[in-house]
Amino acid sequence: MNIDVKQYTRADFQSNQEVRWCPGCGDYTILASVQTFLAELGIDREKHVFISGIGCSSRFPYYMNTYGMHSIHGRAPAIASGVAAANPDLTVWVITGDGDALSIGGNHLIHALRRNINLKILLFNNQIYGLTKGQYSPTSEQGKRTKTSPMGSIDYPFNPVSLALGAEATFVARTLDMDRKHTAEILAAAAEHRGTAFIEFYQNCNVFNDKAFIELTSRETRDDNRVYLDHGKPILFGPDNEFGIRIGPTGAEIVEVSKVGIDSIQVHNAKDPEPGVAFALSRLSRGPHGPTPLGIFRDVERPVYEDLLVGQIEEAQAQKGTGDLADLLRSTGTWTTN
Amino acid sequence: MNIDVKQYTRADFQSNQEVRWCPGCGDYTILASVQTFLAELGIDREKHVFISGIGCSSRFPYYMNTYGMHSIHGRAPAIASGVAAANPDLTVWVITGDGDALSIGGNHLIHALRRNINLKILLFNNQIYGLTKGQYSPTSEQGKRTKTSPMGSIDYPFNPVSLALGAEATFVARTLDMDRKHTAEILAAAAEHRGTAFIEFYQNCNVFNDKAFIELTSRETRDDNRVYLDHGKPILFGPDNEFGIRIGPTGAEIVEVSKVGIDSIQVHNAKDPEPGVAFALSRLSRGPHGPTPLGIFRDVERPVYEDLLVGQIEEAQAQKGTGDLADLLRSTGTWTTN
Amino acid sequence: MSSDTETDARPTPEKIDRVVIRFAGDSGDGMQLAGTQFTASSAMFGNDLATLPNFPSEIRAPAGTIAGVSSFQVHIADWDILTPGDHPDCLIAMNPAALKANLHDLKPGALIIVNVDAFNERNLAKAGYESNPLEDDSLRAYHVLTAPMEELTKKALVGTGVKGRAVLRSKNFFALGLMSWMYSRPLKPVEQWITKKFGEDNPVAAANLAALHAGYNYGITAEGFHHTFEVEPAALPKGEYTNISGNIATAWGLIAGARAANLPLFLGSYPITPATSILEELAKQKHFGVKTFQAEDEIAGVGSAVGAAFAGNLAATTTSGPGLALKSETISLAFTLELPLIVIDVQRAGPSTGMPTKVEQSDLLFAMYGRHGEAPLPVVSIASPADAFSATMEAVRIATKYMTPVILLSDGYIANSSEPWKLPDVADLPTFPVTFTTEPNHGDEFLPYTRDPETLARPWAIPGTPGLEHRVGGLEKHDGTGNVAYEPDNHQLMTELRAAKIDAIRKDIPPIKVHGDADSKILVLGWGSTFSAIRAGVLNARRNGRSVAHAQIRHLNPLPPDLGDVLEGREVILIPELNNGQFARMIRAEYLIAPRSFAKIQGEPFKADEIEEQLNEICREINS
Amino acid sequence: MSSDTETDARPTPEKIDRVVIRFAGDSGDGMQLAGTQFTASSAMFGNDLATLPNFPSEIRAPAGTIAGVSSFQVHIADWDILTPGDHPDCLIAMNPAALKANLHDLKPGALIIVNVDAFNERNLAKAGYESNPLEDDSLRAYHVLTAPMEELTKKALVGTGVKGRAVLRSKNFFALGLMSWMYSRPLKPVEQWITKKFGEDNPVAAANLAALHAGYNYGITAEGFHHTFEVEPAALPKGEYTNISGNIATAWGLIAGARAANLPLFLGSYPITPATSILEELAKQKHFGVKTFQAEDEIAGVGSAVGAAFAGNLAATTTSGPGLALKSETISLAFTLELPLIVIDVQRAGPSTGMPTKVEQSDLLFAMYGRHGEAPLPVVSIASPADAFSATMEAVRIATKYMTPVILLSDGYIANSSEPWKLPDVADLPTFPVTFTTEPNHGDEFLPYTRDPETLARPWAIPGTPGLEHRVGGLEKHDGTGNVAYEPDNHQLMTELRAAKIDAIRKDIPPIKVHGDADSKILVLGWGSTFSAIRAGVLNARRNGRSVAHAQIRHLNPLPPDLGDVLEGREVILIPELNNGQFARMIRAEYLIAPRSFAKIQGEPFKADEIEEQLNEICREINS
Ligand SMILES: Cc1ncc(C[n+]2csc(CCOP(=O)(O)OP(=O)(O)O)c2C)c(N)n1
Ligand SMILES: Cc1ncc(C[n+]2csc(CCOP(=O)(O)OP(=O)(O)O)c2C)c(N)n1
Ligand code: SF4
Ligand code: SF4
Ligand SMILES: [Mg+2]
Ligand SMILES: [Mg+2]
Repeated sequence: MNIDVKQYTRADFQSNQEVRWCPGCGDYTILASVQTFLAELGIDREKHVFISGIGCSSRFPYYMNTYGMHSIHGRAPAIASGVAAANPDLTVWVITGDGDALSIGGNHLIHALRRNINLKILLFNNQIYGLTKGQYSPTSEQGKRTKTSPMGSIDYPFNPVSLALGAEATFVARTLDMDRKHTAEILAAAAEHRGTAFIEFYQNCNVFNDKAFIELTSRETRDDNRVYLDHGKPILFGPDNEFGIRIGPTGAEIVEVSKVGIDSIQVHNAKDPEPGVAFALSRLSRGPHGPTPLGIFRDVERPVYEDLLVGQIEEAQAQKGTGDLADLLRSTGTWTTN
Repeated sequence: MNIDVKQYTRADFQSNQEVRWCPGCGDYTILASVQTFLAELGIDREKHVFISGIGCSSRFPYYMNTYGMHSIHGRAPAIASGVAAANPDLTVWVITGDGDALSIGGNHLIHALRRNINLKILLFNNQIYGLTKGQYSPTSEQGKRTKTSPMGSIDYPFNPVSLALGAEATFVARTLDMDRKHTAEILAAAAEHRGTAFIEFYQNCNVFNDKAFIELTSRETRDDNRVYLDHGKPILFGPDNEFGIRIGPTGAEIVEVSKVGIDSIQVHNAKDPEPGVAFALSRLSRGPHGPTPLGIFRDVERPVYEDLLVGQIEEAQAQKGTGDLADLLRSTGTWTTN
Repeated sequence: MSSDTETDARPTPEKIDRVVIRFAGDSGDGMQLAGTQFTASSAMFGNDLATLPNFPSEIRAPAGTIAGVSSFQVHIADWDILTPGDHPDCLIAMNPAALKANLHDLKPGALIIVNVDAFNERNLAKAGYESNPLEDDSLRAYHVLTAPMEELTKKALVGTGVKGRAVLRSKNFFALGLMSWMYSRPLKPVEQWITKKFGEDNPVAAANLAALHAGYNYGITAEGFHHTFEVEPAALPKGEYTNISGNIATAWGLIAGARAANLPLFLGSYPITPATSILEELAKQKHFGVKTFQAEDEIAGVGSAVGAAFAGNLAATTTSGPGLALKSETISLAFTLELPLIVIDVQRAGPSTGMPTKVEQSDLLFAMYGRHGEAPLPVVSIASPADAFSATMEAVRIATKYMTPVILLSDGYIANSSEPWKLPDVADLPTFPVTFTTEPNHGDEFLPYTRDPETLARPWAIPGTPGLEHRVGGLEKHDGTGNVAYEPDNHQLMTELRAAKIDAIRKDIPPIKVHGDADSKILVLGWGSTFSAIRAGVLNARRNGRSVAHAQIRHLNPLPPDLGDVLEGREVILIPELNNGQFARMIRAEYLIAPRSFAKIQGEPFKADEIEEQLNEICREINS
Repeated sequence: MSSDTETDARPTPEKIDRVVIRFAGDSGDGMQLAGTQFTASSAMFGNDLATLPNFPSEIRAPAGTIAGVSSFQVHIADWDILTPGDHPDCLIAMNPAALKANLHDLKPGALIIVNVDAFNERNLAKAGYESNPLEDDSLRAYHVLTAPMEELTKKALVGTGVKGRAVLRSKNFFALGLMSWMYSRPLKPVEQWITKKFGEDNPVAAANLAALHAGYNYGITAEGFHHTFEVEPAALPKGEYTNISGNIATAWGLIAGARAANLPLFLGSYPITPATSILEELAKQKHFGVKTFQAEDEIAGVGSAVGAAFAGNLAATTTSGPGLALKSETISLAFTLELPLIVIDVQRAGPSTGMPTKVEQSDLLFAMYGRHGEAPLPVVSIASPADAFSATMEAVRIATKYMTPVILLSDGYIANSSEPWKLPDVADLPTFPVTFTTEPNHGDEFLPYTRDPETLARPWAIPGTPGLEHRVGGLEKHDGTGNVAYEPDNHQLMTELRAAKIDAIRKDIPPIKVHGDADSKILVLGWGSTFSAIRAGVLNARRNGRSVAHAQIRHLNPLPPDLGDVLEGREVILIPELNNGQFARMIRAEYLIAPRSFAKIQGEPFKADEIEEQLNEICREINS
C-alpha cells in the first residue's frame, strides 16, 4: 500500500448507518479497531473498498464510510479479486465469517490466497453461524451442541491458520477481537504486506456462542494461554514467560524454558520462505483451548497477482503497441471484392 | 474396509465400454492398476462405487464394472459423501482431476477431508485441463504457456499434498501413474485406512502437457528425484541413497548422508498424530521438479464421519426407541374436540 | 402459587367469537416466545387459530428503534378461521417503537396495552416520537391500558436467584401472564413449558414463573383490567389437533413420506432463512433413522442428496431462493440421472439476498425453468402450515413413483406461521413402498434406462446389489443401456421420453376442488400460501352477496388435467400472487387466456380484505 | 518446389457455382485443421462460404471407431450462401469409420475420396464393416476415387527429418493438397500458414509442405483425378472480408464494445466447451488492455466480473449451460446492484453435461427466468458467426446505458462455424461512451439509487472517486439512498422500478426487418443460430413459388415493440427452434396466440431442407 498520510479521525470512517449488531458482540470492537487504524493509516478514504459476504460480520461494510459491497454468501474473495484486478490502485478489504469464508466460500478463499491478490481478508471467527441464529460452523469444535447438532457436531473443524498455510498464503495472522492493541499491530503489518493478507480474528458471539474464547480472554487464564508470536523473538509465554516453543523432529512442542534452556526456544521467523515451521506452530492449538499462538505466523514476499497481470499487459503493449481495432479485425487475413 | 476375499480377476472389473483416452495417456495405467488391485482386494464387486466429476480422468467410472456415477464438474466429493453416509457398507471411490478437485471442486475436497468420510479420493494430477484441450490448472507451474495463458500463467500453484494436510486430512499420499508397484502399495494402504484417503497421482497427459513429470520418470534422472517415504525407515534417496532428509528448525532439508550421519536423517513416521512433519516434507518440492517425495505422508486414525453419524442414530434409538410417527405428530401437544 | 387458585377471582369474561392479538416489542424482548406460548395455550384450550410472526431482519437492530421491532400476531376464534387476521383488536406494545410501528394496523377502537416503564425520553426519541403518545392525547381513538411491566417484574423476581440485567429478560412472561388474564387463557400449559424447557431447579424457570404469575395477578388487582374476554373453544371437526407450523409439518411430511416409501430418509442441506428449521427439526429426529448432513454449501447439500438417492435413500434438500440458484446445476444432473429427490424451496423476498425474513412467491418460474437444457420437473406447492404435511408426502409419492426430482414450493409465511391441524390417523396415511430392482431386466443384463411402460420411470437398482453393477452420468445416454450416446435421434428420443414422463404425471393428479359458487363467472385462482387470505376474502365477499368461485392449485407442473375446464367460460379469473404475476404468465402460455393478475410484492402475505376489495372492484366493473 | 509452377499443369476445371465438401477422419487425423485451411484458402480466393465442424465428443474415442470420427464441412460458392450445406457433394474419408459415419448424409452421386491405406481388415472391423465397401460394390451410387495417402505421405517425407510415427501426422496435408488440386484452390495461403505456424526451420513445417505438395501432385498424375472443379469468387457486396467464427467475433465484439463505451475490458471466466475459445482469444489480446481472469469456477468467474464492474470496468463472463446455472445467484446480485455485466452463454445440448460439443438452444427460458426472485434481464441473441460482433456490441450498449446485466445467447454452432464477414469501417461503429458520476447528485450527498428519468438507470460512481463513497448490496435497498430497507411499500416500488427499467429498453430496439414476402400469411419466426437455415429454407421455398415471410428476433427480452404487429394477421407462425418450443411458449404467453412449434433436439442445426419441407407441409395444409 502506498501510504500518503492524510489527517483523518475515526469519525471519517463511520458511515451514517446505525450499527446493528447485538449489544456486546465482538464485531463492535473490531469495527472500532479498523476505523481507528484506517484513520491513522491515512490512505485516501475513497481508495478503500470493503467487500463482504453474508453473516453478522458481513454487515461491516455498511458501517464504513468507504466504498463497499455487502455481496452474497461466500463470494467476497472472488468479487474482491475482480475489484483488485480491475483497479490495483485500490485498497481492497474482505470481511467474512467462519461460515462465509470457510464453509460456502472455502474455495474462493484458498484460491485468493494462492494467487496472492492484493486483498486484506479479515475473518471473524466466532465458531458459529450467527446470522442464521446458531448452527455449528466449520470451526465449531466436535461435539458442539447447536440447533442442527442436538447430539453434538460430528464434523472435525478446520484450523483456519493451517488451512491458509496449506493454500500457499503469504501472510497469515491471528488476533483477538478485544485485544485492540494487538489488532492494530496486525492490521498495520497486513496493510504493509503486498499480496493477500489473511487475519483470523477470534470474535465472541455473545448470543449464540458466548465465551468460546474465554480461555484467552479471562483474566485468570489468559496469560497461560496467549502465545504471542513476534518476529525475531523467542516464542515464550506464561505469566512469567516460563514456557516456550521448541521445533523438533515431531513438529512444535511446548517446553519449560528452565528445563531446556532459552537457546532451544524457537526464535520466531515470520519471514521464513518455507511455511513448514509456521504450519507446525499452527498445530499447537485446536481452536482456542490451551496455549494458542496469536500474531503473525507468516509474512513473506511473492509476486502479486495484479502486478503480474498488469506486467503482461505492459509487455504486450511494448511488443505490439496498444491494440488497434482495425488491425485486429484483419488479423486472420482478409480479401477484397469489388 | 472389511476384507472378505473373493476370487476375481482384472477382467471382472472391466466394463463393456471401450476405453476412450488418447493413446499413451497415463490414465490407462492407473485404470489397470486399480482394476488389478480391486481383483486382489476381493471386496464384493457390487460394494464398490466410483464417483467422478468431469474431465478426462473422470471418465474412469465408465470403464469399471462396478456401480458408478460420472457426475458434474467438481462435485464428486459431495456426491460421494452422500453415498457413503447413506450406506456405510459401500466402498466409495472418488476419481478426479486437478481441475475437477482443486479448481471448481476445491471446497468439497477440503470439507470431505476434514470430515474424514470414508472415501478413497484418487486425484489424477496432470497439471492441465485435459478434457477442454489444454488450459492451465491450479497445479500448473507459474509461467506455463497454455491456450489461456499465452504469455505464461500468473497463478501460483497449489501443492495438493500441502493443501490436504492443511485441511486436516488423515491419509495423504502421492504416487506416479507409471509406477504400478508403488501404486498398488498405496492403494492397499488407502483401502486399509478408515476415513478419507487422499492420493495424488502424477499423471502424464501426453497430448496437452507431455513430460510434465519427466524428472521423475526418465531413466537418467528418476533416481535422483524420487524420494520414497516408507513408514519407519529413514528418508533416503539418490542412486546410492547418498541423500537424506533432515527436519530442523526451518523445516525439512536435503542433506548428504555422509556429511550429517545417518542418525540425523528423519525416520519417516506416517502415524505421527501431528501433521507438522508431513507438511514440512510436502514442501520439499514445488511440483515434480527436483527431489520429490512419493509415498504416504500421513496415515492416522480419527473417528470416521459415518461412524459418528450412525452412532448418534443408534444412541437416539437406544434412548427414545425407533421413532413412532403417531407419537411424533403429538410431540408438541394436542387437544381434542368432539 | 398455583395458577388454578387465581381463576376463582375472575370477573365473568365477555364472550367474543374471535380476537386478533399482536405482541410487539424490541427484538430482544422475547415477543416471539410470548406469542408462541399464548398460541399454545389457546390451542390447548381448543380455539381455532392462525399466527403470523414478523421479524425485523436477520440481525438485531439497535434496541428501541423501529427497525428493531419484532412482532407476533395470533388470531384465535371459536370457529374455523383461516388467516392470522388483517387488523389486530389488541396490541401489546413493550416500548414506544413497538407502538409506533404497529399502530397503523390496528382496528379503530382497539385495545392497546403498554409497558409504561419503557416510555421514557430516550426510548421515545429512538422511536422518533416528539412527545409521549401516552400523554399527548394522540391515542384517543384507542382504549389504552398501561402496566409498569419492568418494575413489577423486578419486584416479582426478588428471591428467585435471578439478578441484575437478567431480571428484565422475564418481562415477556409478565406480559404473557397479563394477556392470559385478559383473555381467560389457562396458565398451566405455559407453566409446564417453562419447567420442561429450563428444568425445575433452574432459577430462570423460577423467574419466568414468577413473572408470569405477577402479570396475571396484576390483571386481577389493577384498575382497568377488569373487563376480560373469553373466546370459547372452536367447533372444529371432531378430532385430535395440534398446533403446527409449516416447516415442522414439512419435516414431518418427509419422515412420513420416507415411511410410506419404505426408505431411510436423508437430508443434505445448508442453513438458510427461512428454511433452516426443517433441517433443525429433522436433526432432532435421529431415532427415526433420519440422517441429516449439514453440508459446506448448497451445492454439496443437494450433491450429497443425489449421492444418497443413488445409494437408495429417500433424499431431500431444503433451501430458499439463493440456495435454489446454487443447486440448479446439480438438479439438472438429478433430472437426467432420473433419481428421486425432494427439493424444498422455502421462498423469501428476492432478488438476491432481498429480505430474507419476508415472504414472497417469486421463485415459481425459476422452479419451472431454472435449469439449463430441457429439464422439466414436477412442481408441487404447499397451501398452508397444516397442508405442508400432505403436500410433502405427495411430493415424495411423485418422486419415487416417477423416479424424478420434485420441487416443493413453500414460503416464509407458511414456514413460520401456525394453525391447528387435525391429526391424521397414521394407519390411514397413503403408502407407496418402493421396490428396488434386484434382478437383471433384459436377459441376463441389467439396463438402467429401460422404462416402466405406464409411468415411464426407470428401474432403481442400488449399489450393493450383486449383478446389477451399472454406471450413470450427466452425459446423454442411450435409451435402455444408459451408455454415453451422441446419436442425434437418440438425443431427440431421450429428451422426449424425459418430458413425456413428467407430463404423464398429469393423469395422476386428483380433480381440482372448486370452492364457493362453483359456476360463478368470477374465479379466484391461487397457489401456495395465498390460500388462507383468498379463502377468507372469498368467504367475506360471498357473505356480502358476491358470487365467487375459488380454486387453489397444488400441482403447478404438470397442471391438473381439469384446470382447462375449471377456467372455461369465466368472465374474470383473478390470480393473486406474491410476485409480479408469474402464475398468471404460466396460465396465459398454457391456456391462451388473459387472467387478471393481482400482484403484491411487499414481503407480506395478502390480507383477506385486499382480496375482497379486488372482488368488489371486479363486480363493479362487470356490472357497469 | 513452389506451388505456382504446378498450376500450369492443370486441366481446365469445370466451373461450378457451389460445392459442399466434408473432410472426415479419426479425431487424431487432423481433419479440423485440413478443413479450416481449405476454408481459409477459399476465403482468400474470394468465395462465399459457411462451415460446420463436428467433433465426436470432448474426449478421444478409440482410434478407428465410429465414435471417434471428426468431421469438418465447408460450403463454398460464388454467391451469397447461408448454411454449411445440408448434403455434401464430396466426402474425404480418411478411414472406414469416417466413410460409414458420413455416407448417409451425401448427395446421390457424390464424389468420395478415400485414403485406401486405412481400409485394412482391422479398421474395417472397428468401423463395423463386414466386407470392404470399396470392393463389395456397395458404393456404386457414388463416384469413388482412392489414394494411398499414408504410403505417399511416407514417401514424400523422406529427407524432411520427420520420422517414425510422426510421419503419418502429415497425411491431412496430403488430403488437403489433393483437395486443393481437385477444387482449384491456391496452395499459397496454406504454405504461408505452415511456415508461420511451425517456423521455417522446423522439420514439421518441411514435412507438412512436402505432404501438401505430394497430395497436389498426386492429383496431377493419378488417374481419375483429372476432372477438376472451380468455384469462382463470389459476387459479395464490395468490401473487405475476413472469414470469422462466432466465438472470435464475440471476443472482438467485446473489445469493440469496451472501446465504444470507453471502458477497460475485464473477462472473468472458467473454461467450458463450447465457450472456452472466447476466453482464449481475449487472453491473446492483452495489448488492448484486456484483463482475463481464469477463475477457479464459474461462480468466481462471474463474481470477479461483478467486482470489476463495481470498480468501473466493462465486465463480462463467458460460459455454457452448466456454468450459467452456477452463475445464477451472482447474476441476481448483479441485477439488484444494477451494474453493467455481459453474461455470454454459448449454449450446448443439455440437460446436465448433455452433449457438450453439440448445439442446442435450450437455455432460452433459463436465461429468461433463471434467477430467484423478481429479476428480469435483457436477453440478446446472436444469429450467425458474423452477427456475433454487432450483437455483442449491442449487449454492451444496453448494459452500460441501462446499468444492468445482459444475457447474450450464442450457441455451439455459432461458436465454431465460420462465414465471410464484411469488415465494418471502425470509424463507423456505434459509440456509447460511459460517464462515471464524479459529483454529489443530491445537495452534497451522493445517492446511488437515484435514477435517470429517461432510462431509469442509476449513476455509476466508482471506488477512487473522492466524496462519493457509498455501499451497495444484495439486501433490498431504499429508493434513492440505497440503504437497507424492509418497508413493504419500498420493496414493491423497487421491484416495479427495476422491472420498468428493463421494460423501457423496448423503446430502444430497432424495428424488425421482415424478409421474403412481408405480407404472407405464413411467417417463420426465429431467433439465434437458426437464422441461416431458416433464411435458406425460406429462400428455397419462395423460389419454388411459396409465399413466406421470415423474421429473426435478436432482442428476446424485452421483445421488440413491433413484434405484435408483425405477428398480427398471420395464418401460420412457424417457430423452428433447437429446443422443445421455448420461444414458442414465450410468444404464447406474450401475445396469446398459438404459433406452430418446430422443435429439433438432435445436437445439430436445422437443415434448410427441413425448414422448406415444413413450409411445404404448411402450404399443403392451408390449401387443403
Ligand atoms: C447462498 C446462501 N446460503 C445460505 C445463506 C444463509 N446464511 C447467511 S449467513 C450464514 C452463516 C453465517 O455464519 P458466519 O459466516 O460464521 O457469520 P456470522 O453470522 O457468524 O458472523 C448463512 C448460513 C445465505 N444468505 N445465502
Ligand atoms: C460446470 C462446468 N464447468 C466447466 C466444465 C468444463 N470442463 C470440463 S472438464 C474441465 C477441466 C478438466 O481438467 P481436470 O479436472 O484437470 O481433468 P483432466 O481432463 O485433466 O483429466 C473443465 C474446465 C464443465 N464440464 N462443467
Ligand atoms: S448473533 Fe452473535 S455474531 Fe451476530 S451480532 Fe449477535 S452477538 Fe454478534
Ligand atoms: S487429453 Fe491428456 S489427459 Fe486427456 S485423455 Fe488425452 S492424454 Fe489423457
Ligand atoms: Mg460465524
Ligand atoms: Mg488435469
